[in-house]
Amino acid sequence: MAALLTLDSLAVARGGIAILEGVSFALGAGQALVLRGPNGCGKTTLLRTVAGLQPPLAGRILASPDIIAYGAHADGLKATLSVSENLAFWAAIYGQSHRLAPALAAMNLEALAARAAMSLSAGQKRRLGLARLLVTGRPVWVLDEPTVSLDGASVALFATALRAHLAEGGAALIATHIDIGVGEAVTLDLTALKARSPEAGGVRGGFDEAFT
Amino acid sequence: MAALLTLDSLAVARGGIAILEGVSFALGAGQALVLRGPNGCGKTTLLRTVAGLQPPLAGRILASPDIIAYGAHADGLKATLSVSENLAFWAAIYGQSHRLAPALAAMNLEALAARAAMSLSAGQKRRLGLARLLVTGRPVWVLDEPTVSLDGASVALFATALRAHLAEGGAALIATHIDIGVGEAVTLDLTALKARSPEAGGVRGGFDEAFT
Amino acid sequence: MSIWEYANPKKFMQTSSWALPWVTGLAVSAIVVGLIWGFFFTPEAEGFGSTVKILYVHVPAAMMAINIWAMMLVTSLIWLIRRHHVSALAAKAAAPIGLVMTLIALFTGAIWGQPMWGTWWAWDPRLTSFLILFLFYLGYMALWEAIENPDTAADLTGVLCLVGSVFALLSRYAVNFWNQGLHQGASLSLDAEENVSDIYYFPLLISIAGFILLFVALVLLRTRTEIRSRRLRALELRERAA
Amino acid sequence: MIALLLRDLRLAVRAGGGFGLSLAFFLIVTVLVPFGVGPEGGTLARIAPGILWVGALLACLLSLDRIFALDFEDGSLDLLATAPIPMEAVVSIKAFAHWLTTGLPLVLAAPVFGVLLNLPGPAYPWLVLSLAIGTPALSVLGAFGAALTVGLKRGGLLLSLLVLPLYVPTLLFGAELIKRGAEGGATAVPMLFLAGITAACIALVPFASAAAIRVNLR
Amino acid sequence: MIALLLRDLRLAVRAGGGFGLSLAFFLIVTVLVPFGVGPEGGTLARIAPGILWVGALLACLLSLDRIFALDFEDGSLDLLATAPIPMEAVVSIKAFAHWLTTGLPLVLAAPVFGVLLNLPGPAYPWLVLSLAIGTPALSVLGAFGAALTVGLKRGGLLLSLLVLPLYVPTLLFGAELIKRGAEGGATAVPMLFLAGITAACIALVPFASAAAIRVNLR
Amino acid sequence: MMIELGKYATTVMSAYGVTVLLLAVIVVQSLWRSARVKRALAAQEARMEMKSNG
Ligand code: HEM
Ligand SMILES: Nc1ncnc2c1ncn2[C@@H]1O[C@H](COP(=O)(O)OP(=O)(O)OP(=O)(O)O)[C@@H](O)[C@H]1O
Ligand SMILES: Nc1ncnc2c1ncn2[C@@H]1O[C@H](COP(=O)(O)OP(=O)(O)OP(=O)(O)O)[C@@H](O)[C@H]1O
Ligand SMILES: [Mg+2]
Ligand SMILES: [Mg+2]
Repeated sequence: MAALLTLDSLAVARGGIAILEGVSFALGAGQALVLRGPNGCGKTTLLRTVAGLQPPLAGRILASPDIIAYGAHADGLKATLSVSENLAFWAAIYGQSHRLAPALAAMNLEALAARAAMSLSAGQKRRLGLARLLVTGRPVWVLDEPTVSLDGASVALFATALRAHLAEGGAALIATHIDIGVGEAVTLDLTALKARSPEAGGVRGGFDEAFT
Repeated sequence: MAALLTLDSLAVARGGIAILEGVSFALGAGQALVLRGPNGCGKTTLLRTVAGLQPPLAGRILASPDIIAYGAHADGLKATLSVSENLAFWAAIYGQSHRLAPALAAMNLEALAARAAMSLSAGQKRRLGLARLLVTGRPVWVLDEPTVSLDGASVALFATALRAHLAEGGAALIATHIDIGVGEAVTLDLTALKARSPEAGGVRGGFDEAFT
Repeated sequence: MSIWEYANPKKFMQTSSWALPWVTGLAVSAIVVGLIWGFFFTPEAEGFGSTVKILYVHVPAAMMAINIWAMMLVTSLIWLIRRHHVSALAAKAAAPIGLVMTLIALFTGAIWGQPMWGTWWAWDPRLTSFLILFLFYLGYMALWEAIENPDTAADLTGVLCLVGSVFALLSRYAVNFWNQGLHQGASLSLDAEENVSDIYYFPLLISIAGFILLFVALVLLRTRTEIRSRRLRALELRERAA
Repeated sequence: MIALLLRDLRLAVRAGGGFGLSLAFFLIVTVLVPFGVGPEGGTLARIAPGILWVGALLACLLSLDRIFALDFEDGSLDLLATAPIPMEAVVSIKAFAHWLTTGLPLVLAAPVFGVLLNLPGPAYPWLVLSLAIGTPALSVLGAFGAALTVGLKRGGLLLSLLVLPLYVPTLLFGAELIKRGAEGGATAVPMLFLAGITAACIALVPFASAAAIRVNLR
Repeated sequence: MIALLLRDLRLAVRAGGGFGLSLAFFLIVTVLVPFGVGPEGGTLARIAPGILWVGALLACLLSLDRIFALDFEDGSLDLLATAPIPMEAVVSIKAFAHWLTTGLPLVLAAPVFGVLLNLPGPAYPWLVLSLAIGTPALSVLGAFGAALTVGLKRGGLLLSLLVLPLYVPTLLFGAELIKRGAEGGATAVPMLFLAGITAACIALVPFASAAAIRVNLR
Repeated sequence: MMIELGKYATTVMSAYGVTVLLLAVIVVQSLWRSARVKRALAAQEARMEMKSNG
C-alpha cells in the first residue's frame, strides 16, 4: 500500500531559523500520527509546511496534490454567518455539498445550525471548525490541536469521526498536548528532532548558505 | 474567615435568555473552585458576570471592589510589543511593577522576554497570558480555561504558581475541561444549574417581565 | 394611576389597539381635507404663483421632521433613565417616519427651489441643517440595524440620540453663521395680513394636524410591531434553549 | 467560486458594511466639501467633477482593508489557500464582490450627489459613464494593496498610502472625461485610456495580488 | 494611565500607523484634489482652506477604528474594563493618543500642504491655529463613534456615518476661521465657538463614550 | 375638476406626487411588517403551546 503522505528528512524554519530537522515518516491509508512535543517545539510550523503554506527549508514532502485538509489553531469562522452558512460555504468550495448534513450531525451541531457563529461558546466554535474537515472530502487531515476547549463528550465525537475517516481509507496528522481519545494512533515525539545549530551540522537557513 | 467572593443564587443570561440559575458558593482565602460542565453550559458567561463585565440577571455577587483579576479565553496580547513590554504594561496599570521579573521567571518566559508576542507559539502566548495574573497583585483569580494549549511542563508551572497564590491567601475560580493539576481544588459541576424555562419557574429575562 | 403604566408592554398593547383605529381615521380625514383644500381651493400667491400650494405638504413635513427627532430624544431619555422597553421601541419605531418626513421636506423643497431660486439645491442654512438631520436619522437607523442584541442597541442608540441632538442644534447655529441663505421663510408671512393669510392658514393648520395624527398612528402601529418582534425573539430563543 | 462571491456579498450586507454605507460615506464627503469650501454655486460647479471622483475614490478606499484582513485574522485565508481554488480566482472574486458592494452603488447614486454640488446638466451622463468604466480598476488595485498589507495588523493607512498613487491615472482620466464631456469636447482619448487601464488591471493585477497573498501567508 | 498612553503611542508607531501615515494620507488628499479639480491657481486658492480641513478630517477618520477595535478583538478591552482605571480615563487617554498621532502631525505639517494648494499668505497662521484648536474635538468625537461601533466587526463605514455629522460644527467654524483670518475679518466669534466646542467635547463626551464601551462589552 | 395651475403645474404636481409616494411607502412598509411579525408571532406561540401541551 502506497503512503498517502511521506516526509523525507524535512527541515522547517520559522522567523528565519531552523527549528526542526530530519523529520521523516510515511502516512498510509487508515493511519493516524500524533505529533507531540513541548510548547514552541515547532508542531504548528511543521503542519503549515505540510499543508503547503510555507516552503520547507530542506528535505521533501511527497503527496499527491489536493489531498490535504488543514485545520489550524484558528477556525476561520465568520461571526455574522450562521453555523450552517459557514459550513455550506466550505462544502461548496470543496464541491462536496452533499456532505453538509452528515457533518452537522456528526459534530452534534444540528440544534445550533441557525445560530450566528459569534454567539457560540468556545467549544461550540471548535466543533464547527472540526465539522469543516468532514465537508472537505479530502483524505489527509492535518490538524493543529483539534480538541482544545472541547468537553469530554465532544472529544468522543471527534474520535468517532476520526475513526470513521481512517476506516474509509483516510489518514491524519495531528499535533496535540492532550489525549485525543484514539488509542490506535502512533505517536511521534518531536523533542528529539530539534534542529541543531549549523555549526553542529544542522541545516542552514537560506541566507546562511550565501556566506559559506 | 470571611469569604473573599460570595455568589448568592446568581442567575446569568447570554443573548437575552437565562442560561444558569441558582449559582451559590463562597470562596475563602486559600480556596480554589473549579467549574466544570459541557460546552456551552455557561461557564464563560458566569465568569464574565463575576468579573463585572455584564450584569447578573438575578441574585447577588458579594466581593470587595478591585479584588478580581480576570483571565479570558483571549489573552489580550499586543502582537507588535515584546513579551516584557506586554507584561510591563499590565504591571504598570495595576501599579505592581515590582512583580514583573518574578512573573517572567515563574512562567519560564525569561528567554523569550525580548521577542515580539506575534512570534510566539500558541502555548508560549498562553504562558504570557497567565503571567499577567501574577502582576495584578489581586487576590481572586477568575480564569477561563487557563491551560489550553499548554504542554505538561507548563501546566505544572501554572499549578505551582496557583498553589503559591493560594498559599498567600488568594483564591481562584477556574473554568476548565482538562485537569489543571491542582488536586486540592473543589469542583462545582454546572450541569445541574441549567436555567429552567420561565414556565417551569425559572427566572425571567428583563423583557419577559414586562409581559406579565 | 401613573403614566408609567403605559410603559408596560401588555398595557400598551391593550390601549394602543383601542386607540389605533380612531387615530388612523382622524389622520386620514385630516390629511385628505387639508391637502384637498390646499390643492384645489386656495388662490395663487403673489410671487409664488401656484407653487404656494406646495406649502401644504412642505411645511407640515418639515415640522414633523424636527419634532419626531425631539420625540425620539424624549423617549430615549426615558429608556436610559427609567429603562422602560416600550419607550426605546417607540424611538426605534419613530425613526423611519422621521426619515421619510425629512425626505419629503427635502424633495418638496428641492422641487420648489427649481422655479423659485433657479436651482434644485442651494447651501442655504435651513436646507443644509435638514440634510444634516437626514444624516442623523440615517446613522441612528443604521446603528439599530447593526446591533443584534436589542437592549444593547437601545442603549447605544439612546446615547447617540442624546449626543446627536446637541450636535444637531449646534450645527443649526453653525450653518446659520456660515451662510445667510435664500430660504423664503419670512416672505410668506403667515400673520402679516389677517384676511389674506387666513386663506392659507386654515388648510395649513388642518394639514399639519393631519401629519401629526398620521405620525401618531404610524408610531403606534410600528411600536406594536416592535414589541411583537421582541417577544417573538424572546420566544424563539427560549425554544432553542429548551 | 460562486460560493465565495455569495459569501462575500452576504458578509458585506450582514456586517452592516456593503451597499448603504459606502454610499453614505460618498454622501458625506460631498456634503463636507461645500461646508469647507463655501456655498457659492459657481465654485462648486467648477470643482464638482473632481470632488465627485475623489469622493468615490475615498469611499472605495475606506472599505479596502475589509477585502482580506478579516479573512486573514480569523484564519479563513489560510484555509482558502489550501482549498481547491487558485489564489488568483480568490483575489479576482473578492475584488469583484468589493466592486459590487461599493463601486456599483456609487455609479448608480452619483447623479444625486451631483445635484448637491451643482454639477452642470450636460455632465451627468459622463459622470455615470466615467465612474462605471473607472471604478472596477479601483477595486482591483485596492485588492492588490490589501494583499500587500494583509500581514500587518490593521495596516489601513499604509494601505491607503500604497494604493492612492496607483489610483492617480484613473482619477485623472475619469475627471477629465467628465469635464470634456460636459463641455462637448473630444472624449475619445480619456475614455479609451480609462477603459484601457481598467481592462489591463482586471487582466493582470490579480496575479500580483495572489503572489502577494501567498508571500504574506508564509 | 501614563502606561496606557505610552503603550498606545508605541503601538501606533510599531503597527506602522501613527505619525507618518496620517500625514501621508493628508498629503495624498491634497495632491489628489488638484488632479481632480484642475490646476488653476485661483480656484485652488479659493477652496484651499476647505480642502485642508476636509483632508484633516478624513485623515483623522480613517484611523478612528483603531482606537478601540483592536483592543476589543484581542480581549484587552475586557481586561482594561476590569483593571483599576475608570473607563472614562481609558477613553480620554486613548483619544489623546489618537490626537498625538494624527491631529498633532497634521497641525504641524499643514503649512506645507497649504503651499501645494496655493493657500494665500496671510491665511497660514490661521490655518495652524484653527487646526490646533479644532482637531482635539475630532479625536474625542471620533473616540465616541469608535466606542459605539466597537462590538460590530469592522464597523468602519458605520463609524464614519455616525461621526461625520458630529464633525460638521467643528468643520464649519474651522474653515470659517481661516477664511475670515485671511481676509482680515472678525475672527473672535468662530474662534470662540471652535474653542468652546473643543472644550465641551473634551469635558463631556468621554462619559458618553465610556458608557457606550461598557454597554458593548456586556 | 382639474384646476388651473399655470406654468408651475409640473412643479406642484410632482411635489404632491413625491409626498404621497413617500407617505405611501412608509405606510405600506409599516403595515406589511406589522402583518408579517404578527403572523410569525402567532405561529411561534401556537407551536410552543402545542409543545408544552404535548
Ligand atoms: C430642500 C429644501 C428645503 C428645506 C429642507 C426646507 C425646510 C423648511 C423648513 C424647516 C421650514 C420651517 C417649517 C416650520 O415652520 O417649522 C420651511 C418652511 C417654509 N419653506 Fe422651506 N425648505 C426648503 C426649500 C424651500 C423652497 C425652495 C421654498 C420656496 C421658494 C420654501 C418655502 C418655504 C416656505 C414659504 C415656508 C413657510 C415659511 C414660514 O414658516 O413662514 N422652502 N421649509
Ligand atoms: N519570528 C520568529 N522569530 C524567532 N522565533 C520564532 C518566530 N516565530 C516563531 N518562532 C518560534 O518558533 C517556534 C515554533 O513555533 P510553533 O508555533 O511551530 O510551535 P508549536 O510546537 O506549535 O507550539 P505550541 O504547542 O505552543 O503551539 C517557537 O519556539 C516560536 O517561539
Ligand atoms: N446571542 C446568543 N443567543 C443565544 N444563545 C447564545 C448567544 N450567545 C451565547 N449563547 C449561548 O450561551 C451559552 C453559554 O455560552 P458560554 O460561552 O458561557 O459557554 P461555556 O460554558 O463557556 O462553553 P465552552 O466550554 O464551550 O467555552 C452557549 O450555549 C451559547 O451558545
Ligand atoms: Mg502550535
Ligand atoms: Mg467558554
